[in-house]
Amino acid sequence: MKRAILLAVSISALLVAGGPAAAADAAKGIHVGNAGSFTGDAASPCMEIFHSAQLAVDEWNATGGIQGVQIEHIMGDDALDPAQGLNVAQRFVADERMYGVIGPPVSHIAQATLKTYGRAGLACITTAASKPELTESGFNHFFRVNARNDAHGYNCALFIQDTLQAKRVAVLNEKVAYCDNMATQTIKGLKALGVTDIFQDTIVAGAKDFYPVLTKVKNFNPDVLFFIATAAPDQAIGVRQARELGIKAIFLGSEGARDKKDFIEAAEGAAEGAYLYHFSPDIYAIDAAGGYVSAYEAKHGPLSGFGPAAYEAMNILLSAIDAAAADGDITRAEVVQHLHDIQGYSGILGIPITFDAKGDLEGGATYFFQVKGSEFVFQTVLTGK
Amino acid sequence: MDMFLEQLPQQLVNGITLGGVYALIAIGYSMVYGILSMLNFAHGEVYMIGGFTGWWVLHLLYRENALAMNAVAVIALMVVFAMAVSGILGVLIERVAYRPLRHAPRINLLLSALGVSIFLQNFVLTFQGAKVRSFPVAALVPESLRVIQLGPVVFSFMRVLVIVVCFCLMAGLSIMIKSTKLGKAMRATAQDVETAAFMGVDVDRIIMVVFFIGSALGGAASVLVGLLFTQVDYYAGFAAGLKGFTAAVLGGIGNLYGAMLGGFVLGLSEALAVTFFPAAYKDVVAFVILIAVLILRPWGLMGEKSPEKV
Amino acid sequence: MNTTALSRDSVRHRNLMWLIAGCVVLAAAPHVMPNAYWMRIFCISGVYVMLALGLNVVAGFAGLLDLAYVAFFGVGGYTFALLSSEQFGIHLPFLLVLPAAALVSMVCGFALGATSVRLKGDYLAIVTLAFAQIFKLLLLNLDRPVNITGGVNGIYNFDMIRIFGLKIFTPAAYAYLIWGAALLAIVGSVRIKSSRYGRGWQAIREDELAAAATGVNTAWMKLTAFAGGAMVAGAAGAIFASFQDSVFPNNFDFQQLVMVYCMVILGGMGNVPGVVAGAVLLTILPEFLREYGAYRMMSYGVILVMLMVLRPKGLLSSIPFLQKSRTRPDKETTGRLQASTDLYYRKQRREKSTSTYQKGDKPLLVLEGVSRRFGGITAISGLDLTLFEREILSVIGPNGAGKTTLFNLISGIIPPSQGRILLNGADITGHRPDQVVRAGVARTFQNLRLFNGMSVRDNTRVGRFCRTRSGPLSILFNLPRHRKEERETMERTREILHLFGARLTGYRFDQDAGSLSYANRRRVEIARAMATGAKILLLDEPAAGMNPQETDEITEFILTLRDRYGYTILLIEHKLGLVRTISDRVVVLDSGGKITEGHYRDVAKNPQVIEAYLGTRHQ
Amino acid sequence: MDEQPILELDGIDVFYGAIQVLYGIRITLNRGELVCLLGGNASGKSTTLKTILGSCRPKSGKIFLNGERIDTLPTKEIIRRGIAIVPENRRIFPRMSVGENLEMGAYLRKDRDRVRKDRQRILELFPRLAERIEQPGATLSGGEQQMLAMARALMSRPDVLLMDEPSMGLSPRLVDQQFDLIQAVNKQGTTIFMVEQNAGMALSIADRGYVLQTGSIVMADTAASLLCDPMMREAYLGGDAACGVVDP
Repeated sequence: MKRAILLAVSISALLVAGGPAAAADAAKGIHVGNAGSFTGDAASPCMEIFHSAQLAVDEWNATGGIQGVQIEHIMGDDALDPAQGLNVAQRFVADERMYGVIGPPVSHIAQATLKTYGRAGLACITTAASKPELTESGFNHFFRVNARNDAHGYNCALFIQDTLQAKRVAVLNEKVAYCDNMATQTIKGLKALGVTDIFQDTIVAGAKDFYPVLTKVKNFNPDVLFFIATAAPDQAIGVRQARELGIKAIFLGSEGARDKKDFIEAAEGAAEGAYLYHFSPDIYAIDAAGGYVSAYEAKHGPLSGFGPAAYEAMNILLSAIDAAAADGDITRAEVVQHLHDIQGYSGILGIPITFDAKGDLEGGATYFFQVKGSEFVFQTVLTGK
Repeated sequence: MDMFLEQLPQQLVNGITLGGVYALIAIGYSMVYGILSMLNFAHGEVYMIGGFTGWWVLHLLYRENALAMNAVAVIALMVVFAMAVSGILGVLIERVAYRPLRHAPRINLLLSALGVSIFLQNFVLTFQGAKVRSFPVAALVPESLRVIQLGPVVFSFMRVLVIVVCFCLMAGLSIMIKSTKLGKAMRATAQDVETAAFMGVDVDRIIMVVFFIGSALGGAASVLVGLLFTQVDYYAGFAAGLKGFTAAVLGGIGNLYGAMLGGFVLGLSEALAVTFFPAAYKDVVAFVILIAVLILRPWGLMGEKSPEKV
Repeated sequence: MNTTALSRDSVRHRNLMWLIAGCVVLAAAPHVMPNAYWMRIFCISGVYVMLALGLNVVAGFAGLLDLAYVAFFGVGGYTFALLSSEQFGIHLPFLLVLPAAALVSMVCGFALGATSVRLKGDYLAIVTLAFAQIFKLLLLNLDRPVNITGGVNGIYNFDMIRIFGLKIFTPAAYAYLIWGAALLAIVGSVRIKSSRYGRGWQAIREDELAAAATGVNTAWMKLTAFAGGAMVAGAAGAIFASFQDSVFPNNFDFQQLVMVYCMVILGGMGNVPGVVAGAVLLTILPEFLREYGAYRMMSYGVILVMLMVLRPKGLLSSIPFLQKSRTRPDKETTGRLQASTDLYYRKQRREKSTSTYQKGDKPLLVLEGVSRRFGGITAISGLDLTLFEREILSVIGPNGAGKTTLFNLISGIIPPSQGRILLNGADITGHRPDQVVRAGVARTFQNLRLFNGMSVRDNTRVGRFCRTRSGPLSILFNLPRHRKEERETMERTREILHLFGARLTGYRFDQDAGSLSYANRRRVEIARAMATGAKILLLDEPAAGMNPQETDEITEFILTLRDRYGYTILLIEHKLGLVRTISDRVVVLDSGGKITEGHYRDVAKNPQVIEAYLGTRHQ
Repeated sequence: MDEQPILELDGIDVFYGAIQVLYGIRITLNRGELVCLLGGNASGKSTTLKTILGSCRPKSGKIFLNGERIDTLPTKEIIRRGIAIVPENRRIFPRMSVGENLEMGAYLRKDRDRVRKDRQRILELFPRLAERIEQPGATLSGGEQQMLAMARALMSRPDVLLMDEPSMGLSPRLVDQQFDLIQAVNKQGTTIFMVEQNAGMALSIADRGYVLQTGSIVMADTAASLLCDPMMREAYLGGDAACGVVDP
């Protein structure tokens, strides 16, 4: 018995002590949280978000932190479970030195925790949650550096109808909030634009065999296949298997596909000519992002699409905290206010960032790329309307 | 209806080839169940780690530009390493997490297996990252071989390979279990551990061997499936495990032919479900079939009914 | 008698003290929480206590490996969500929605139980897992074409809970609501565990077939376990949904299920205080590890394996007051096992005389042309058999003659392929084992099938199951009817066990049946059969594995059963001494048919019997 | 006969956890003998057999087979050195054929030719088994299963054959048959150590007997003397057995 307890305790202790973010003395310090699903199904993009935000924090700390105080970046893992997301939220809210949070990146967890953060007035900057309702609830603490689904959806519909000249469209989406809502909004947009020959079905992420559903798509014989999945690997399989089956339609991928290694390389040629949309310009083409990209890739391997926004969001958050700290003390309300005050912040995303009254990214532009060789070549940018 | 009929031939092919994948995973499950009558929940993770091993081998060869080697040799090398690593891991798991529980209630064994599964999954997540690893298969198998068009039907070389390997394995294993001394010792141990020990069978060793073989099969399956779907990631074990073990149970767990049959039934039912329903319901159909089969034949399609001795 | 009555009072007293202490602590807790975060953890742990206690009913008490359990949590949550939000514009009051959620969940539990009642062990686990997966997929996909569940977006923004005008929206109010419900679950668990239901479930967990043969309606009891667990989960789900103010499919994931199982296992299956402690512990512990992502999950895995390997009965099973006492005075004081019989035991030499009692002429149990085939093999063919009132009839025959099959047919474990079985003139062909027991025929087993993890007293009390009626409600509210039945059960149990003298009473009363000597286990099995109130006992090799002296003793006891208590006895036995001594008649079976029947003297001379069974030395 | 004993247990103590179940057991078997170990339930009879086979480990004491110490060897090695067992309730492998069951008996033997010869010889001894060589064990009748268990044990050419409760659950005729068989095998030179509850029957064919009581040997004598011992008759022989005459 004693042996068991001892063992359990010592293992927990070991894990606590040896964990990646071993807690420093918390007596003094500025805390910023990172709420996300770092274990479970969505761990891959979330870890990229965490590492990128950590890079930003490290850079700030290296230059003396904020007012000479080091910043501590705290992971709050919800394991993709909204109830645990609330535990994280309450914990961050209860932490008196917590002045801002990056995330949650998953829409339904952002939804579940919205009120908790909102009531406490703790600023949250999400980098991926794009469900429109999140900024429509009357709270002013919630910001996003990514565009909303409804803007993207309409832009994609426009791209499909206008640029790609499609009459028949197949939409396949993964059954998670982001992708599902994206599909809904796009179809809404397509219908508004007069495209009515639409086939829609779902894929299961991680299933790796899309032959059955793609056979259905082939049978429908669309002009464009809009393939909406969170992660690049699933899209690589999608485009590859679509080509294997002999589907001739133009392949339009979603944000997550902007990943050279996991999409272009992984598809081994099948992705050639495929299109995809993204909320920001090509990260590799932006000079300002060079430092970040090389720092990240040196440490954690190739980037997919989720990291840059997190790096940017953390920098924005820290500069807001910095501004709030100018008068000697920081309050959460000040941080929120300073975030609203930001005008045309120019970081690594290549777009000036300004939040509107609701906290949404002003503009809501959608960038379209085409795969040529091993590069994503910028095609056009659509801003709705 | 025409629409359905048109895609039917392709969907049947899809179903059979997907079934081959499930069958391949199910065989490993069934092996272990046959001897210890336990659901090895960790099998999915062993499978996943086998896939990673295969990927590393390929990756290293790729980096050393050794891919000029014969593709068959490369695949063989991947399979061998994956089998070795998975096999050893299986033996290790048995030793640490199952052997001390051999006389404990079933539920304890089940939960211990679950614990192993959670640990391994997050172990890989920590040390390998959440990133999906892609297999550069184009360098191994030329495009012309990879995709074969036969009338209205498309299938790929790897899919055929999976099915062929599946049948070979099943034949080989059946012969091994039926006729070799080791196989007989395995059966004896499965039927009566204590008596088998009294015949001079080293029961611990036999169980170890079974775990090795079962896990190694998982590793081999993982490499083949990795080459087929071109990817492996730390979460692959869960999905594969769930389907593999559904297939094994459907066919009658502990029975190798059953595992194969179960795999094909599951694969076909999924493909046909996608044909007639929204794709999101394919798993619903698969599980409904499982439930229906078990309610009508609680011992699975080909499993042996073992009436309770009164 | 007096001392036990006293101790029962003191137990009740102690329980009440615990309850009051618990209430005080819980009432004070919300006011001493350091911040909203810990308040939330406090509330969530209450939800998990409920969840774990519900699972404890299914998996702990009844031993059913229900992997769909978390789906019932979801059913409760979504029922609340649909009846208390804008989703369909339905805004029912909480006091209506909570029971509705529990009820819907219970009905689902019933349905699940009904489909899988035939399945056991791993297969049950798999089918329920499949149900859980289907449930999750439906939650995810029932947003098209008609939006019911909200799909991946879930349902959110619920009505505020009002209980009699009292608004529940502060964390403290939730804490009271949640822990109030959890407290009800705890009290309910404790009560039901020590009731006929609790014992029935435990019997099923220990040995389903034996439970059925002891008069427990196993199918129904399994259903009630599923439904009961589901009901608690449903209620927990509704409260949880309101507390979270939203529901999403991810709330009801497989990981959640694993977590709840860990709580139950950690506390020790079936151990109510342990499970409560396990739930609280496992809610708090992970909070300290939340910053460590994958390391947290890794340590989970390791701890789970270590727990199973090192403390298979639960971490808390070694804390004394949570543990059932398992002392064996005879072992502990001397350090060595005492034999069940003493070598120099002076047995009462019984005069060699047949019973003065003559059997009655009234046929009690009649088999008419009963046959049973298994596949192509006929185990029993066209057997006619009559058992007269207060008769001792022995069935003998070579191995594989169909003797045990005969018992299985009479006791309803397998139905006959042909023929009729009449009890007191009433047709009982095809009745379930528990119905047969209630009609008045109880049995023992050749290979001993006791509920090994239960005490001698509880083993016997399970026998009373079929003679008691209290439903879950009268148990939960401890109504007079239930109290009266419990008292009667206890008295009858005591009476029966006292028939066996010191062998089954005294300290052995509370000893686990599994720790008794072989002969004593045989005795407990007979006691259990007697407790069912049956008038006909089927004894399958009652003297197997007993030495001559014990055999004499059991022989005598069987005679007493008839002579003094008027039992009618059908027995299978290989020990010819016993058969010869006590049988009024003997029936000889061979290959499923009757060779002959009659008095032992005559039967033993029958050449066919000698050829098939006795061999030449025994004529 | 100052020959060294074939099997010797020298002061064996066995514990299950903290509970001692065997106390200084001393048993010797000489070559060719048929010795029985009598005792009630839970007296430690099966534990004694398990200890000889190495599936229980003695805390103190030694076991010698042909003069070689075996109590530290794994089960497999003990069996290789010449011990075989007919387990309680026969325990044949139900889903293996009769032939395979026999093969399992010879599992450790490497001398294939002689195994084949032994198999021939044993099948001649049990013609019923030869007829059913392809049938799964579960389909055999009680008597045939009993033969198979015996034949399986003999396939390893044991020096010492252990028998655990050979009469348990058998009808009187089969019990007779069983004991005849045991006697026959013993006559052919196999040393037999038999654990049995049916004291009368066992002593009627045995050379010597030991009586085990709560883990200690309380009596050890020739079968004939045990049969006439008053205490023995009182406790184990049902009292009314005539001295020297068997009554089960």
